Amino acid sequence: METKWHFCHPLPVVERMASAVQVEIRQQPFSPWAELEQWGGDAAADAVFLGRVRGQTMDGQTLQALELEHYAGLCEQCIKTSAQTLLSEYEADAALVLHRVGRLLPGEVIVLVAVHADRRGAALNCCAALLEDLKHGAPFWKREWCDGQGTWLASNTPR
Amino acid sequence: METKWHFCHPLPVVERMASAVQVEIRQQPFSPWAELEQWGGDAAADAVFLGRVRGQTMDGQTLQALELEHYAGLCEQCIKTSAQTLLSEYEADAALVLHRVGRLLPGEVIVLVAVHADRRGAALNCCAALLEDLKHGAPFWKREWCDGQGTWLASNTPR
Amino acid sequence: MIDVLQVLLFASLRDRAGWSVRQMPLTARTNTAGELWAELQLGSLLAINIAVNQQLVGPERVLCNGDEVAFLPPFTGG
Amino acid sequence: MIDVLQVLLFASLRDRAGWSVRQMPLTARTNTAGELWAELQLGSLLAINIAVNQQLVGPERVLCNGDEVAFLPPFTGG
Repeated sequence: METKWHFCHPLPVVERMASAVQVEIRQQPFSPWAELEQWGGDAAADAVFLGRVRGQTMDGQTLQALELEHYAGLCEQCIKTSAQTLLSEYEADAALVLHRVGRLLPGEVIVLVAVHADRRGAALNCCAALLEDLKHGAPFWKREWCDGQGTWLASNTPR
Repeated sequence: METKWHFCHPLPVVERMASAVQVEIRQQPFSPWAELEQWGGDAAADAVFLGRVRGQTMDGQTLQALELEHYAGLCEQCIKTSAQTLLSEYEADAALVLHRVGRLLPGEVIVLVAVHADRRGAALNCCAALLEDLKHGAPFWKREWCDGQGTWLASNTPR
Repeated sequence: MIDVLQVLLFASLRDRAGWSVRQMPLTARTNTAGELWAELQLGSLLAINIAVNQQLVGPERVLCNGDEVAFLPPFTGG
Repeated sequence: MIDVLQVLLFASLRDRAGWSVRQMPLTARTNTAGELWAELQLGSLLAINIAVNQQLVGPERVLCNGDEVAFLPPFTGG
Protein backbone atom coordinates (compact mmCIF):
# COMPACT_ATOMS: atom_id res chain seq x y z
CA MET A 1 0.00 0.00 0.00
CA GLU A 2 1.43 3.28 -1.10
CA THR A 3 -0.79 5.42 1.08
CA LYS A 4 0.91 7.01 4.07
CA TRP A 5 -0.93 6.59 7.33
CA HIS A 6 1.55 8.29 9.55
CA PHE A 7 0.78 11.95 9.07
CA CYS A 8 -2.91 11.74 9.85
CA HIS A 9 -2.28 10.64 13.42
CA PRO A 10 -2.56 13.49 15.89
CA LEU A 11 0.81 15.05 16.59
CA PRO A 12 1.78 17.43 19.36
CA VAL A 13 2.17 20.81 17.69
CA VAL A 14 2.84 24.20 19.18
CA GLU A 15 0.29 26.96 18.71
CA ARG A 16 2.61 28.96 16.48
CA MET A 17 2.77 26.14 13.96
CA ALA A 18 -0.99 25.64 13.96
CA SER A 19 -1.61 29.29 13.14
CA ALA A 20 1.06 29.19 10.43
CA VAL A 21 -0.96 26.65 8.44
CA GLN A 22 -3.99 27.69 6.41
CA VAL A 23 -5.97 24.97 4.64
CA GLU A 24 -9.19 25.49 2.72
CA ILE A 25 -11.31 23.27 0.51
CA ARG A 26 -13.23 25.44 -1.96
CA GLN A 27 -16.44 24.65 -3.84
CA GLN A 28 -15.98 27.65 -6.16
CA PRO A 29 -13.19 28.68 -8.56
CA PHE A 30 -10.56 31.00 -7.08
CA SER A 31 -7.87 33.29 -8.44
CA PRO A 32 -4.58 31.87 -7.14
CA TRP A 33 -2.54 35.07 -7.46
CA ALA A 34 -5.17 37.14 -5.67
CA GLU A 35 -5.21 34.54 -2.89
CA LEU A 36 -1.43 34.74 -2.58
CA GLU A 37 -1.55 38.53 -2.56
CA GLN A 38 -3.99 38.30 0.34
CA TRP A 39 -1.97 35.62 2.18
CA GLY A 40 0.85 38.16 2.15
CA GLY A 41 4.06 37.61 4.09
CA ASP A 42 7.54 39.07 3.80
CA ALA A 43 9.62 35.90 4.10
CA ALA A 44 12.98 35.78 2.31
CA ALA A 45 11.72 32.82 0.25
CA ASP A 46 8.29 31.82 -1.05
CA ALA A 47 7.70 28.67 -3.08
CA VAL A 48 4.39 28.12 -4.82
CA PHE A 49 2.87 25.24 -6.75
CA LEU A 50 -0.28 25.54 -8.79
CA GLY A 51 -2.09 22.65 -10.45
CA ARG A 52 -4.72 23.05 -13.19
CA VAL A 53 -7.14 20.66 -14.88
CA ARG A 54 -5.68 19.18 -18.07
CA GLY A 55 -7.64 19.26 -21.30
CA GLN A 56 -7.27 15.51 -21.72
CA THR A 57 -8.10 12.41 -19.70
CA MET A 58 -5.37 10.12 -18.36
CA ASP A 59 -5.73 7.99 -21.52
CA GLY A 60 -5.64 10.92 -23.93
CA GLN A 61 -9.30 11.65 -24.72
CA THR A 62 -10.80 15.13 -24.62
CA LEU A 63 -11.92 15.89 -21.06
CA GLN A 64 -15.32 17.52 -20.51
CA ALA A 65 -14.94 18.09 -16.80
CA LEU A 66 -13.12 16.82 -13.75
CA GLU A 67 -15.17 16.02 -10.64
CA LEU A 68 -13.46 16.23 -7.27
CA GLU A 69 -14.90 14.69 -4.12
CA HIS A 70 -13.44 14.78 -0.62
CA TYR A 71 -14.15 13.50 2.89
CA ALA A 72 -14.84 16.80 4.64
CA GLY A 73 -13.21 17.15 8.03
CA LEU A 74 -10.69 14.32 7.76
CA CYS A 75 -9.37 15.84 4.54
CA GLU A 76 -8.60 19.25 6.01
CA GLN A 77 -7.12 17.60 9.13
CA CYS A 78 -4.81 15.35 7.07
CA ILE A 79 -3.44 18.33 5.14
CA LYS A 80 -3.01 20.45 8.28
CA THR A 81 -1.14 17.71 10.11
CA SER A 82 1.06 17.08 7.09
CA ALA A 83 1.82 20.78 6.72
CA GLN A 84 2.71 21.17 10.40
CA THR A 85 5.00 18.15 10.27
CA LEU A 86 6.74 19.31 7.08
CA LEU A 87 7.16 22.94 8.20
CA SER A 88 8.96 21.62 11.24
CA GLU A 89 11.02 19.10 9.25
CA TYR A 90 12.16 21.65 6.64
CA GLU A 91 12.42 24.59 9.06
CA ALA A 92 9.91 26.55 7.04
CA ASP A 93 7.61 29.21 8.49
CA ALA A 94 4.11 28.99 7.04
CA ALA A 95 2.01 27.06 4.53
CA LEU A 96 -1.12 27.77 2.54
CA VAL A 97 -3.13 25.03 0.81
CA LEU A 98 -6.25 25.74 -1.24
CA HIS A 99 -7.94 22.80 -2.98
CA ARG A 100 -10.99 22.75 -5.22
CA VAL A 101 -13.79 20.20 -5.08
CA GLY A 102 -16.92 19.90 -7.23
CA ARG A 103 -17.08 20.06 -11.01
CA LEU A 104 -14.02 21.66 -12.63
CA LEU A 105 -13.46 22.59 -16.26
CA PRO A 106 -10.15 22.22 -18.16
CA GLY A 107 -7.77 25.05 -17.20
CA GLU A 108 -9.34 25.63 -13.79
CA VAL A 109 -7.07 25.60 -10.75
CA ILE A 110 -7.31 22.39 -8.68
CA VAL A 111 -4.68 23.04 -6.06
CA LEU A 112 -2.49 25.83 -4.72
CA VAL A 113 0.36 25.05 -2.30
CA ALA A 114 2.55 27.86 -0.97
CA VAL A 115 5.34 27.92 1.62
CA HIS A 116 7.14 30.78 3.35
CA ALA A 117 10.67 30.11 4.60
CA ASP A 118 13.93 31.89 5.30
CA ARG A 119 15.85 29.77 2.76
CA ARG A 120 15.09 28.93 -0.86
CA GLY A 121 15.90 25.25 -0.32
CA ALA A 122 13.50 24.97 2.62
CA ALA A 123 10.72 26.76 0.75
CA LEU A 124 11.08 24.73 -2.47
CA ASN A 125 11.57 21.34 -0.81
CA CYS A 126 8.79 21.83 1.72
CA CYS A 127 6.38 22.93 -1.02
CA ALA A 128 7.19 19.85 -3.14
CA ALA A 129 6.88 17.50 -0.14
CA LEU A 130 3.56 19.01 0.96
CA LEU A 131 2.20 18.60 -2.56
CA GLU A 132 3.20 14.90 -2.64
CA ASP A 133 1.71 14.28 0.80
CA LEU A 134 -1.51 15.95 -0.24
CA LYS A 135 -1.76 13.91 -3.43
CA HIS A 136 -1.14 10.58 -1.73
CA GLY A 137 -2.34 11.13 1.83
CA ALA A 138 -5.48 13.26 1.80
CA PRO A 139 -8.95 11.84 1.00
CA PHE A 140 -9.70 13.42 -2.38
CA TRP A 141 -11.02 11.51 -5.38
CA LYS A 142 -11.07 12.54 -9.03
CA ARG A 143 -13.61 11.45 -11.63
CA GLU A 144 -12.97 12.22 -15.30
CA TRP A 145 -16.03 13.07 -17.42
CA CYS A 146 -15.81 12.28 -21.10
CA ASP A 147 -18.70 11.84 -23.57
CA GLY A 148 -21.12 12.01 -20.64
CA GLN A 149 -19.40 9.08 -18.89
CA GLY A 150 -17.65 9.44 -15.53
CA THR A 151 -14.61 7.34 -14.60
CA TRP A 152 -13.02 7.37 -11.15
CA LEU A 153 -9.24 7.52 -11.33
CA ALA A 154 -7.54 4.52 -9.76
CA SER A 155 -4.27 6.30 -9.06
CA ASN A 156 -2.59 9.66 -9.24
CA THR A 157 -0.66 11.19 -12.13
CA PRO A 158 3.08 10.48 -12.08
CA ARG A 159 5.27 13.18 -10.62
CA MET B 1 35.71 28.07 -9.64
CA GLU B 2 32.08 27.41 -8.93
CA THR B 3 30.79 29.63 -11.71
CA LYS B 4 29.28 27.80 -14.66
CA TRP B 5 30.50 29.01 -18.02
CA HIS B 6 28.57 26.62 -20.16
CA PHE B 7 25.14 28.18 -20.27
CA CYS B 8 26.24 31.59 -21.45
CA HIS B 9 27.58 30.22 -24.70
CA PRO B 10 25.18 30.64 -27.59
CA LEU B 11 23.08 27.52 -28.10
CA PRO B 12 20.94 26.56 -31.05
CA VAL B 13 17.37 27.05 -29.88
CA VAL B 14 14.13 26.77 -31.76
CA GLU B 15 11.91 29.82 -32.05
CA ARG B 16 9.23 28.27 -29.84
CA MET B 17 11.67 28.02 -26.94
CA ALA B 18 12.90 31.58 -27.37
CA SER B 19 9.39 32.96 -27.20
CA ALA B 20 8.61 30.79 -24.16
CA VAL B 21 11.23 32.60 -22.09
CA GLN B 22 10.61 36.07 -20.68
CA VAL B 23 13.41 37.76 -18.75
CA GLU B 24 13.33 41.29 -17.38
CA ILE B 25 15.62 43.28 -15.13
CA ARG B 26 13.61 45.92 -13.31
CA GLN B 27 14.78 49.18 -11.73
CA GLN B 28 11.47 49.65 -9.88
CA PRO B 29 9.59 47.51 -7.33
CA PHE B 30 7.00 45.16 -8.82
CA SER B 31 4.05 43.19 -7.50
CA PRO B 32 4.93 39.53 -8.13
CA TRP B 33 1.36 38.18 -8.04
CA ALA B 34 0.11 40.83 -10.45
CA GLU B 35 3.00 39.96 -12.78
CA LEU B 36 2.07 36.27 -12.62
CA GLU B 37 -1.57 37.09 -13.27
CA GLN B 38 -0.47 38.96 -16.38
CA TRP B 39 1.94 36.22 -17.49
CA GLY B 40 -1.10 33.95 -17.51
CA GLY B 41 -0.98 30.43 -18.92
CA ASP B 42 -3.14 27.37 -18.40
CA ALA B 43 -0.45 24.71 -17.93
CA ALA B 44 -1.26 21.72 -15.73
CA ALA B 45 1.60 22.72 -13.41
CA ASP B 46 3.11 26.07 -12.42
CA ALA B 47 6.04 26.38 -10.01
CA VAL B 48 7.02 29.77 -8.64
CA PHE B 49 9.87 31.03 -6.50
CA LEU B 50 9.96 34.46 -4.96
CA GLY B 51 12.95 35.95 -3.11
CA ARG B 52 12.73 39.00 -0.83
CA VAL B 53 15.33 41.18 0.87
CA ARG B 54 16.04 39.97 4.44
CA GLY B 55 15.97 42.41 7.35
CA GLN B 56 19.47 41.41 8.37
CA THR B 57 22.89 41.33 6.78
CA MET B 58 24.74 38.04 6.18
CA ASP B 59 26.46 38.50 9.56
CA GLY B 60 23.29 39.34 11.47
CA GLN B 61 23.25 43.16 11.65
CA THR B 62 20.19 45.24 10.82
CA LEU B 63 20.13 45.89 7.08
CA GLN B 64 19.32 49.39 5.84
CA ALA B 65 19.19 48.55 2.16
CA LEU B 66 20.43 46.07 -0.39
CA GLU B 67 22.03 47.42 -3.56
CA LEU B 68 21.89 45.27 -6.68
CA GLU B 69 24.09 45.87 -9.70
CA HIS B 70 24.16 43.94 -12.96
CA TYR B 71 25.99 43.83 -16.27
CA ALA B 72 23.17 44.84 -18.61
CA GLY B 73 22.93 42.80 -21.77
CA LEU B 74 25.12 39.88 -20.74
CA CYS B 75 22.96 39.36 -17.65
CA GLU B 76 19.68 39.02 -19.53
CA GLN B 77 21.39 36.80 -22.12
CA CYS B 78 22.81 34.46 -19.47
CA ILE B 79 19.39 33.99 -17.88
CA LYS B 80 17.65 33.48 -21.21
CA THR B 81 20.15 30.88 -22.34
CA SER B 82 19.94 29.09 -19.00
CA ALA B 83 16.14 29.09 -19.12
CA GLN B 84 16.05 27.73 -22.69
CA THR B 85 18.50 24.97 -21.79
CA LEU B 86 16.61 23.99 -18.63
CA LEU B 87 13.14 24.08 -20.25
CA SER B 88 14.44 21.61 -22.78
CA GLU B 89 16.21 19.47 -20.16
CA TYR B 90 13.16 19.24 -17.85
CA GLU B 91 10.58 19.14 -20.67
CA ALA B 92 8.93 22.26 -19.30
CA ASP B 93 7.01 24.75 -21.44
CA ALA B 94 7.75 28.33 -20.42
CA ALA B 95 9.74 30.41 -17.94
CA LEU B 96 9.44 33.90 -16.51
CA VAL B 97 12.27 35.62 -14.64
CA LEU B 98 11.97 39.09 -13.14
CA HIS B 99 14.94 40.46 -11.20
CA ARG B 100 15.34 43.77 -9.40
CA VAL B 101 18.38 45.99 -9.50
CA GLY B 102 19.05 49.30 -7.75
CA ARG B 103 18.46 50.08 -4.09
CA LEU B 104 16.06 47.67 -2.35
CA LEU B 105 14.58 47.87 1.12
CA PRO B 106 14.00 44.90 3.46
CA GLY B 107 10.89 42.96 2.40
CA GLU B 108 11.08 44.04 -1.25
CA VAL B 109 11.04 41.35 -3.92
CA ILE B 110 14.46 40.67 -5.48
CA VAL B 111 13.64 37.83 -7.81
CA LEU B 112 10.66 36.01 -9.28
CA VAL B 113 11.14 32.73 -11.15
CA ALA B 114 8.15 30.90 -12.62
CA VAL B 115 7.86 27.81 -14.80
CA HIS B 116 4.92 26.29 -16.70
CA ALA B 117 5.01 22.55 -17.37
CA ASP B 118 2.70 19.62 -17.94
CA ARG B 119 4.03 17.76 -14.86
CA ARG B 120 4.53 18.89 -11.28
CA GLY B 121 8.03 17.36 -11.12
CA ALA B 122 9.16 19.17 -14.26
CA ALA B 123 7.75 22.51 -13.06
CA LEU B 124 9.24 22.29 -9.56
CA ASN B 125 12.64 20.92 -10.59
CA CYS B 126 13.05 23.33 -13.50
CA CYS B 127 12.12 26.30 -11.28
CA ALA B 128 14.68 25.27 -8.63
CA ALA B 129 17.41 24.66 -11.25
CA LEU B 130 16.77 27.98 -12.98
CA LEU B 131 17.00 29.79 -9.65
CA GLU B 132 20.35 28.14 -8.86
CA ASP B 133 21.72 28.92 -12.33
CA LEU B 134 20.60 32.53 -11.99
CA LYS B 135 22.24 32.88 -8.57
CA HIS B 136 25.55 31.40 -9.64
CA GLY B 137 25.72 32.10 -13.36
CA ALA B 138 24.31 35.56 -14.07
CA PRO B 139 26.29 38.78 -13.52
CA PHE B 140 24.49 40.33 -10.54
CA TRP B 141 26.21 41.73 -7.49
CA LYS B 142 24.76 42.56 -4.07
CA ARG B 143 26.00 45.22 -1.69
CA GLU B 144 24.65 45.32 1.88
CA TRP B 145 24.17 48.77 3.39
CA CYS B 146 24.43 48.99 7.15
CA ASP B 147 25.13 52.11 9.27
CA GLY B 148 25.85 54.04 6.08
CA GLN B 149 28.55 51.54 5.02
CA GLY B 150 28.29 49.39 1.90
CA THR B 151 29.81 45.90 1.73
CA TRP B 152 29.91 43.82 -1.45
CA LEU B 153 28.97 40.21 -0.80
CA ALA B 154 31.73 37.75 -1.64
CA SER B 155 29.41 34.79 -2.18
CA ASN B 156 25.78 33.81 -2.30
CA THR B 157 23.52 32.70 0.53
CA PRO B 158 23.46 28.93 1.08
CA ARG B 159 20.59 27.07 -0.51
CA MET C 1 -31.36 -0.35 22.39
CA ILE C 2 -29.09 -1.98 19.81
CA ASP C 3 -25.57 -0.63 19.24
CA VAL C 4 -25.12 0.95 15.80
CA LEU C 5 -22.41 2.14 13.45
CA GLN C 6 -22.57 4.86 10.83
CA VAL C 7 -20.86 3.55 7.69
CA LEU C 8 -19.66 5.86 4.91
CA LEU C 9 -18.46 4.98 1.41
CA PHE C 10 -16.79 7.36 -1.05
CA ALA C 11 -16.20 7.71 -4.78
CA SER C 12 -15.75 4.37 -6.61
CA LEU C 13 -16.65 2.38 -3.49
CA ARG C 14 -19.95 4.23 -3.21
CA ASP C 15 -20.69 3.55 -6.88
CA ARG C 16 -19.82 -0.13 -6.47
CA ALA C 17 -22.05 -0.53 -3.41
CA GLY C 18 -24.88 1.70 -4.61
CA TRP C 19 -25.09 3.61 -1.31
CA SER C 20 -23.05 6.25 0.52
CA VAL C 21 -24.27 6.24 4.14
CA ARG C 22 -25.79 3.35 6.07
CA GLN C 23 -26.59 2.59 9.68
CA MET C 24 -25.42 -0.91 10.61
CA PRO C 25 -25.79 -2.85 13.85
CA LEU C 26 -22.66 -3.46 15.90
CA THR C 27 -22.68 -7.25 16.28
CA ALA C 28 -20.30 -10.05 17.24
CA ARG C 29 -19.42 -10.31 13.53
CA THR C 30 -18.42 -6.62 13.26
CA ASN C 31 -16.08 -6.21 16.22
CA THR C 32 -13.37 -4.58 14.13
CA ALA C 33 -13.21 -2.31 11.09
CA GLY C 34 -11.80 -5.18 9.04
CA GLU C 35 -14.67 -7.48 10.05
CA LEU C 36 -17.19 -4.77 9.17
CA TRP C 37 -15.59 -4.46 5.73
CA ALA C 38 -15.90 -8.23 5.18
CA GLU C 39 -19.57 -7.98 6.11
CA LEU C 40 -20.13 -5.40 3.36
CA GLN C 41 -18.88 -7.86 0.70
CA LEU C 42 -17.28 -5.17 -1.45
CA GLY C 43 -14.12 -7.04 -2.40
CA SER C 44 -10.51 -6.82 -1.24
CA LEU C 45 -9.45 -4.39 1.47
CA LEU C 46 -6.09 -3.94 -0.30
CA ALA C 47 -5.44 -0.24 -1.02
CA ILE C 48 -8.59 0.78 0.91
CA ASN C 49 -8.04 3.22 3.78
CA ILE C 50 -10.28 3.10 6.85
CA ALA C 51 -11.20 6.07 9.02
CA VAL C 52 -13.02 5.77 12.34
CA ASN C 53 -14.42 9.02 13.71
CA GLN C 54 -12.38 10.99 11.17
CA GLN C 55 -9.07 9.37 12.06
CA LEU C 56 -7.19 6.93 9.83
CA VAL C 57 -6.89 3.50 11.48
CA GLY C 58 -5.87 -0.05 10.61
CA PRO C 59 -8.39 -2.90 10.01
CA GLU C 60 -7.77 -4.28 13.50
CA ARG C 61 -9.40 -1.20 15.05
CA VAL C 62 -12.13 -2.29 17.53
CA LEU C 63 -15.46 -0.57 16.90
CA CYS C 64 -17.74 1.02 19.50
CA ASN C 65 -21.38 2.07 19.55
CA GLY C 66 -21.91 5.25 17.51
CA ASP C 67 -18.62 5.08 15.61
CA GLU C 68 -18.47 6.71 12.16
CA VAL C 69 -16.61 4.22 9.96
CA ALA C 70 -15.52 5.36 6.50
CA PHE C 71 -14.00 3.20 3.75
CA LEU C 72 -11.82 5.20 1.37
CA PRO C 73 -10.56 4.13 -2.06
CA PRO C 74 -7.03 5.22 -3.11
CA PHE C 75 -6.62 8.99 -2.90
CA THR C 76 -6.25 10.86 -6.18
CA GLY C 77 -6.27 14.54 -5.24
CA GLY C 78 -3.87 17.40 -5.90
CA MET D 1 45.41 54.88 -35.46
CA ILE D 2 46.22 52.79 -32.39
CA ASP D 3 44.15 49.70 -31.58
CA VAL D 4 42.10 50.09 -28.40
CA LEU D 5 40.11 48.05 -25.93
CA GLN D 6 37.14 49.15 -23.81
CA VAL D 7 37.66 47.74 -20.30
CA LEU D 8 34.79 47.43 -17.78
CA LEU D 9 34.96 46.67 -14.07
CA PHE D 10 31.99 45.88 -11.83
CA ALA D 11 31.05 45.94 -8.14
CA SER D 12 33.95 45.19 -5.77
CA LEU D 13 36.49 45.20 -8.64
CA ARG D 14 35.40 48.70 -9.62
CA ASP D 15 35.74 49.88 -6.02
CA ARG D 16 39.18 48.27 -5.72
CA ALA D 17 40.44 49.89 -8.95
CA GLY D 18 38.70 53.24 -8.48
CA TRP D 19 37.30 53.26 -12.04
CA SER D 20 34.57 51.48 -13.98
CA VAL D 21 35.30 52.10 -17.67
CA ARG D 22 38.66 52.73 -19.30
CA GLN D 23 40.03 52.80 -22.83
CA MET D 24 43.28 50.85 -23.04
CA PRO D 25 45.66 50.33 -25.96
CA LEU D 26 45.87 46.86 -27.47
CA THR D 27 49.60 46.12 -27.26
CA ALA D 28 51.93 43.14 -27.46
CA ARG D 29 51.53 42.82 -23.68
CA THR D 30 47.74 42.59 -23.87
CA ASN D 31 47.22 39.94 -26.51
CA THR D 32 44.82 37.94 -24.36
CA ALA D 33 42.19 38.69 -21.72
CA GLY D 34 44.45 37.11 -19.08
CA GLU D 35 47.38 39.31 -20.09
CA LEU D 36 45.17 42.39 -19.98
CA TRP D 37 44.08 41.45 -16.46
CA ALA D 38 47.72 41.13 -15.36
CA GLU D 39 48.37 44.59 -16.78
CA LEU D 40 45.62 46.04 -14.57
CA GLN D 41 47.41 44.80 -11.42
CA LEU D 42 44.19 44.07 -9.52
CA GLY D 43 45.25 40.79 -7.91
CA SER D 44 44.41 37.17 -8.60
CA LEU D 45 42.18 36.16 -11.50
CA LEU D 46 40.84 33.28 -9.40
CA ALA D 47 37.03 33.44 -9.22
CA ILE D 48 36.93 36.38 -11.65
CA ASN D 49 34.83 35.85 -14.77
CA ILE D 50 35.78 37.52 -18.04
CA ALA D 51 33.38 38.61 -20.77
CA VAL D 52 34.47 39.81 -24.20
CA ASN D 53 31.78 41.56 -26.23
CA GLN D 54 29.13 40.34 -23.80
CA GLN D 55 30.13 36.70 -23.96
CA LEU D 56 31.84 34.77 -21.16
CA VAL D 57 35.30 33.59 -22.20
CA GLY D 58 38.44 32.07 -20.68
CA PRO D 59 41.62 34.08 -19.95
CA GLU D 60 43.28 32.66 -23.07
CA ARG D 61 40.83 34.58 -25.28
CA VAL D 62 42.77 36.62 -27.89
CA LEU D 63 41.72 40.28 -27.98
CA CYS D 64 40.96 42.36 -31.06
CA ASN D 65 40.70 46.07 -31.75
CA GLY D 66 37.47 47.51 -30.33
CA ASP D 67 36.72 44.58 -28.00
CA GLU D 68 34.67 45.30 -24.86
CA VAL D 69 36.42 43.39 -22.08
CA ALA D 70 34.64 43.08 -18.72
CA PHE D 71 36.06 41.63 -15.50
CA LEU D 72 33.37 40.27 -13.20
CA PRO D 73 33.73 39.39 -9.51
CA PRO D 74 31.79 36.33 -8.20
CA PHE D 75 28.07 36.60 -8.95
CA THR D 76 25.76 37.12 -5.98
CA GLY D 77 22.32 37.69 -7.47
CA GLY D 78 18.99 36.01 -6.99
